[in-house]
Amino acid sequence: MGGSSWMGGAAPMAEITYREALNAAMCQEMDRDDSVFLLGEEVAEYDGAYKVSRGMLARYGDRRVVDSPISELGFAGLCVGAAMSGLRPICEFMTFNFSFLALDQVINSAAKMLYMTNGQVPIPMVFRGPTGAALQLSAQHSQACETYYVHAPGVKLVTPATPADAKGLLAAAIRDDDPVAVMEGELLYNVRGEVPDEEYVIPLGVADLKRAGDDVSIITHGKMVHVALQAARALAREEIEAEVLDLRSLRPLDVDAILASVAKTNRVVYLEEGWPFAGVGAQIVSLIQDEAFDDLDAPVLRVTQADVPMPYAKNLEQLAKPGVKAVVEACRKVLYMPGTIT
Amino acid sequence: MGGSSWMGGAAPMAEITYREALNAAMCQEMDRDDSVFLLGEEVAEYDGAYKVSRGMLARYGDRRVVDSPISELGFAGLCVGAAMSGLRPICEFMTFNFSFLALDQVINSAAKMLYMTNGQVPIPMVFRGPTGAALQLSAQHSQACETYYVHAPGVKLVTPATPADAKGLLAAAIRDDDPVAVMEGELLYNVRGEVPDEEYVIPLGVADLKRAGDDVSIITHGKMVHVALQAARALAREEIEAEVLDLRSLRPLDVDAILASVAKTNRVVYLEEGWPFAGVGAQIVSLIQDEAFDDLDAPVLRVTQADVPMPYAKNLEQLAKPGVKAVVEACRKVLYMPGTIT
Amino acid sequence: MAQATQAPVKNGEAPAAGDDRDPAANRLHGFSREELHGLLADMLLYRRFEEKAEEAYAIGRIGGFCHLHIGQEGLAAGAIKPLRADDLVITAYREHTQAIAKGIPPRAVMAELYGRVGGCSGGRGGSMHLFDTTVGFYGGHGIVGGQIPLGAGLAWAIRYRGGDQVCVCFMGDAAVNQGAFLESLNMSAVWQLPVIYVVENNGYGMGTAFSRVSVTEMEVRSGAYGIPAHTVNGQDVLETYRFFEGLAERVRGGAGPQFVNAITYRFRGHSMSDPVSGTYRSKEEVEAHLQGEDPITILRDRLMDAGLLAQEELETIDAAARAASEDAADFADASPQPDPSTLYDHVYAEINPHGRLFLDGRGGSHG
Amino acid sequence: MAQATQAPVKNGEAPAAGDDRDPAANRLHGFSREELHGLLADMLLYRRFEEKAEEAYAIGRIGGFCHLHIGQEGLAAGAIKPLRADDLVITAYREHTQAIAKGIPPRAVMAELYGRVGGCSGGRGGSMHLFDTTVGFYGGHGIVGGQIPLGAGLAWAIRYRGGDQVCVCFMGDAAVNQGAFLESLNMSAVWQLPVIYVVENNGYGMGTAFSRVSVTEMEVRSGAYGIPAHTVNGQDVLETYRFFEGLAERVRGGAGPQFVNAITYRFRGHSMSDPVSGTYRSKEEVEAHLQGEDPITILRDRLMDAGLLAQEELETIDAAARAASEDAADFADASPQPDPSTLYDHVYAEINPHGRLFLDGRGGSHG
Ligand SMILES: Cc1ncc(C[n+]2csc(CCOP(=O)(O)OP(=O)(O)O)c2C)c(N)n1
Ligand SMILES: Cc1ncc(C[n+]2csc(CCOP(=O)(O)OP(=O)(O)O)c2C)c(N)n1
Ligand SMILES: [Mg+2]
Ligand SMILES: [Mg+2]
Repeated sequence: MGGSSWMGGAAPMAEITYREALNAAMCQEMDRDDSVFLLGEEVAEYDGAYKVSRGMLARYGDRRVVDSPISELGFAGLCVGAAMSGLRPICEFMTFNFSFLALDQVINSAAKMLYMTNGQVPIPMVFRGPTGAALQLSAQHSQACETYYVHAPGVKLVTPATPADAKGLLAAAIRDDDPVAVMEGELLYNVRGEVPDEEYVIPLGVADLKRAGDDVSIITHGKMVHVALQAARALAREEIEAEVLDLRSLRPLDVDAILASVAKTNRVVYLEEGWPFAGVGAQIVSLIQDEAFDDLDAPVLRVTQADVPMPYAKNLEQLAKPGVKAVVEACRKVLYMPGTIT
Repeated sequence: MGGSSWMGGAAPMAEITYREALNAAMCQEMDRDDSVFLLGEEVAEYDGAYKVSRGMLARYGDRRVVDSPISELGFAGLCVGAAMSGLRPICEFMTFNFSFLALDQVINSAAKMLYMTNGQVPIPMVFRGPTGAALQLSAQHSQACETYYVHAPGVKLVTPATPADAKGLLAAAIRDDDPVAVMEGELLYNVRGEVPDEEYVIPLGVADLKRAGDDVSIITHGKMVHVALQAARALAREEIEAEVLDLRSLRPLDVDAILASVAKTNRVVYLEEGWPFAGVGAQIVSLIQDEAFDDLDAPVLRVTQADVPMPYAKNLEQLAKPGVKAVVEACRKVLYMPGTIT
Repeated sequence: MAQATQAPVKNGEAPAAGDDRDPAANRLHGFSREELHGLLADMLLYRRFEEKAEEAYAIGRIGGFCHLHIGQEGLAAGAIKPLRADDLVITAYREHTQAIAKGIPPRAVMAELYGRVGGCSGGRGGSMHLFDTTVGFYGGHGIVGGQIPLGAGLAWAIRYRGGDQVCVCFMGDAAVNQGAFLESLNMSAVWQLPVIYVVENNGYGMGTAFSRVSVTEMEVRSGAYGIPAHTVNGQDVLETYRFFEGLAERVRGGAGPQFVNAITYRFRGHSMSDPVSGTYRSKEEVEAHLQGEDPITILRDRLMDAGLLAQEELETIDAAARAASEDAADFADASPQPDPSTLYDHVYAEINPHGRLFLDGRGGSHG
Repeated sequence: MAQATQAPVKNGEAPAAGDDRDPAANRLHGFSREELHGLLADMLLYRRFEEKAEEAYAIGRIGGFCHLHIGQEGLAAGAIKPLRADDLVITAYREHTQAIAKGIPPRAVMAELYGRVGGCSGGRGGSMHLFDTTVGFYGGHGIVGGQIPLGAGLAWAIRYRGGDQVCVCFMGDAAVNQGAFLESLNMSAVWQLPVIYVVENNGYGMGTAFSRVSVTEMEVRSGAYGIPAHTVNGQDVLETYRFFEGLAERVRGGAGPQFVNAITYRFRGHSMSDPVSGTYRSKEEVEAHLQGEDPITILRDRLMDAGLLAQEELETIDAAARAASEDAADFADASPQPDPSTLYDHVYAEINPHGRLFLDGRGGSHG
């Protein structure tokens, strides 16, 4: 369970929040490498809109922790330019919802640069911030943005679900020589968990089995891991043992872990926060039918946000979001359980 | 095959180019509705970068055919604003590659507006221009953009492959009360075909069987229809009868046509110009496995662009693009034919 | 220290305030006693309404982000009240009072904050997305700068149809650093659109003083596109009203796009989670503005000084404002939540007879 | 008529041309005979190189888009030659001669246009994406305005490391209408970055005269962000050289970001498919520029007038330019196409030991 330590040994742990874990990862990397800096809106004097960078201005000064104007296209592009020159920017989007404004620089500059320069100009940088919905933030502030970052080759994408993963994956993202999007969750920032005190890096591309089970696989990523775990606990009460595979990294994608889970349970539900059409889940279904067709005892079901912009009203928002009930339902359905509503 | 006429009767036809068909659709709609106007870079005095709007400035004047500064975010947003007020803008992107700059207005304004206003503010407009690769235009000018427009609910998307479809679908898109992206192809503009002279509208959401066949279904959209037809002809020489289903409209999606084809051939190849990860094909595979799992005799295979930014060099570009050979190969593979290279 | 604390430079068009008392005629600045009471009543309503919203937020009746306009009411009244009913207003997310000023009933605004069907956006939009096209209020937009091209487009449509309305497009001071600002102002100038861009310059974008993200003053930002710039003291509702009254007429007459730097100050935190002072502005700074720059106090004092307002009149007006706010809250409370069956409504205006629009396997009846 | 035809306003820094002949000392404008011949040779090389590219395009050796700089060579030489080797240049897609000016060998540029491994981007980039970081040339960008924030970022990195290089960021006149322009210039001003933004003002963005998409003159576009504007005659390579020499030193010394409106003219169509004249500019207009505004002719005539260039010297220089261009084309022709096995190289700099990076079922060996 939880983030696996890749540093070996029984490392000393502290229970800290996801927010603090991200902060720890940035500090860890900024301590060891002067070329790492943090730039974004409100990251410095305000300690971050969600306080992720708390104390970092005081610790590193305004050369390395920099408040930007509200100019997403410009500051993302500026960070790409700095990365072209070999620096390692951490570009914070207050939320990824605002990064549509910057998408041209993400895709046309960051993702394609190395290729068009024949390997001369790597872009060793991080785009990070929360993705997806929080509570009642309405349509423009509640969008899961994974598809926009994972479709084009050239960018990597990780989605830590726990504090330990947050520390280890963000650290790995900063060290990686490619542009890596780190998609967090506003609703995760207060989640607490054990995190190694010492230097901690989780290699990109390694999924994590957050719960083992024989009957059905719930494969997921990001904050939906917690929904999946709740669903698994609910299913356990019906004596259905679901395993919860947290992909953690969408690109690189841990195909082996996916296939192993499919081979074990033969039944899969993909759970994600975003919309269905050309979502991450579509890709995972396609991959599974392609490489594990014969392992499947039922079609892979997907649980996603309703295919609507996120409504503000509390009751509609709850309906639109993928929830525990829908996951339980889907698991029962792939198990061809009686009483399943179709 | 080709575009089916929805106007009934044996309409008089002329053989014109895809470019002329688009022009005819715009003129047809501008003649009947003063609220339709065309705005974009070089659309007026220059007759369009690809001459799609040839003669329209002369015909409609500079009130309705308008050259814009190179300000994609701004002019796309201006068109959305004009649509909020009930006009029916046709917003031309010189190519969709440049529309990443405008994506915030497409998604956060155009797609979400109707929902957040509780139905008060429809956005009856069109975003149009070529998508995907032409010849050796390199990474930043050769991207298929469908995924970015189809993921978010609130936008519709059509991809005409023939001159008749170009006329009928663009006309329907202009008349539709929602934002519709019309993705064309630079390499299609010179394609000739029969197009009804008279008023011609093809309803959105109706796929077109461009070729019938019993052995395998090649499902595709946009300019790849022509590659699929070539592959089908090559397969026919081996006595394999492939059918080519042109989705034409990705949203609304003609699920019935897809399922009917799957039920008929039991073997499917999805061909698209873009990248695989969270591509349109991923969605179609997911849909098929979900709704026609038992009809499949083999996993659905996908043929896509190589998962790399488009290289400039002629030989690499050819390798990167999905071609006839790859489609033939994939069809043979889903047919479990001997000699298939895996 | 942000420029909000500078003495605002007055624009030539607005008659100078302070020397225009005409007690004999019962007028101030050309406004009748009735008009003056009306403006005071408007601003008091805005204030009480938002105080009520603040309360409702505290007890969880309102969720999500909620950005109060308290302190900036002079601009809602002063810039919007002089407009014609068929003029258009578009703005950002700090828009409760602007919505009321343009004519959305307080009940419909409050119900929207509550996320109820009685809300002006049916409960789907929330605080940041208030809309009522019947009164010419076009939202309520959450992406900083996102409304600027939309405002240009609304103005485009006016020109296209040959109308004589104007579009007023509000934005915060931080929004002028968005590329959309350049693109929209430039197009507006090239096409001479009937649009007035108004920066509600409260000196801060969240925790960032404008002076930290700009080396120039706000006034020079529009000159690059040849758009005339004006500065107005948004805390003086009478000056502001007269100024916009004149400017709107000039734009109606074909003067082309305009840029207004309206100096104001935010009395609350950026949103409900941001403390009023502490991090990025001192208690003293806020206190000084509360004392000297409250648009409501300023008007009240001037009216009283001029003998145009009695204490009991003030109390009556305020009581009405409080009552209307209570009433709005009661209405909101009583308004039902949206019917769950409407989840898939209004994603598309046109449900095409062919094909599937919703791919989640749930919105089936619609696609 | 675009502003390219206006008499360029000369910037104070550049010594006035025309009255600076010093034949006794064999100097013009302070340049030695050798330096003057060097600049002429540079520009002639650019011209012949692109004429060769034009030929190669016509016979299909070069594909895709190809944007010639012919007519604008004064700016490639004049703005780039005075820079230090470790200064950085970034630009748009009309960049062949800028790449050569910064030090990419003509062979590597031509081979890139041919899409061959010997190209400076290994044949993967093509005409619009020339790169060679060893000489400080950072592309070659195809999205109009896309290089502007990147240029700010390169300058950011210089400042971050405490270096004294400058970054020169070129753009076309049409690019100033991109939002990226506002955002980048503003950030550069706020952070006082060592960057010189140079508009190659050839009067047109494709078929659109600047005057059709701007009501203001180019000079006023940077003032909104407090960035000093300069205008220079890009057809006068000597003036341009001296101007950039001085400006680069001032930026090196901490003068902060600068904006240069460099007046020039494009002698060819926008790209290979666009006719030289006809649609958006008259034959006469182009002819007038060809006659009076050719940077090469201007320099040649001045040198000859001053007795600093003999006819046979000119011929020798030109022959060398032609030979180098031939040589570049021969080299390109002989250079092999990229190895098909490299298709998946350089998508990622770091191939992580875990997980799959390529999802097409083909790039297997890499992921
Ligand atoms: C594009 C974008 N970036 C960031 C945000 C987050 N955000 C919301 S309001 C705000 C500050 C805006 O300040 P200003 O424009 O001055 O308006 P004010 O809040 O002062 O009314 C920010 C950064 C956003 N909503 N959109
Ligand atoms: C964002 C974007 N929009 C449109 C284009 C298509 N396009 C390529 S060059 C060009 C004109 C640019 O003109 P200018 O900036 O003046 O440069 P010049 O070609 O004159 O050197 C256009 C519209 C593009 N490449 N990128
Ligand atoms: Mg502000
Ligand atoms: Mg130009």
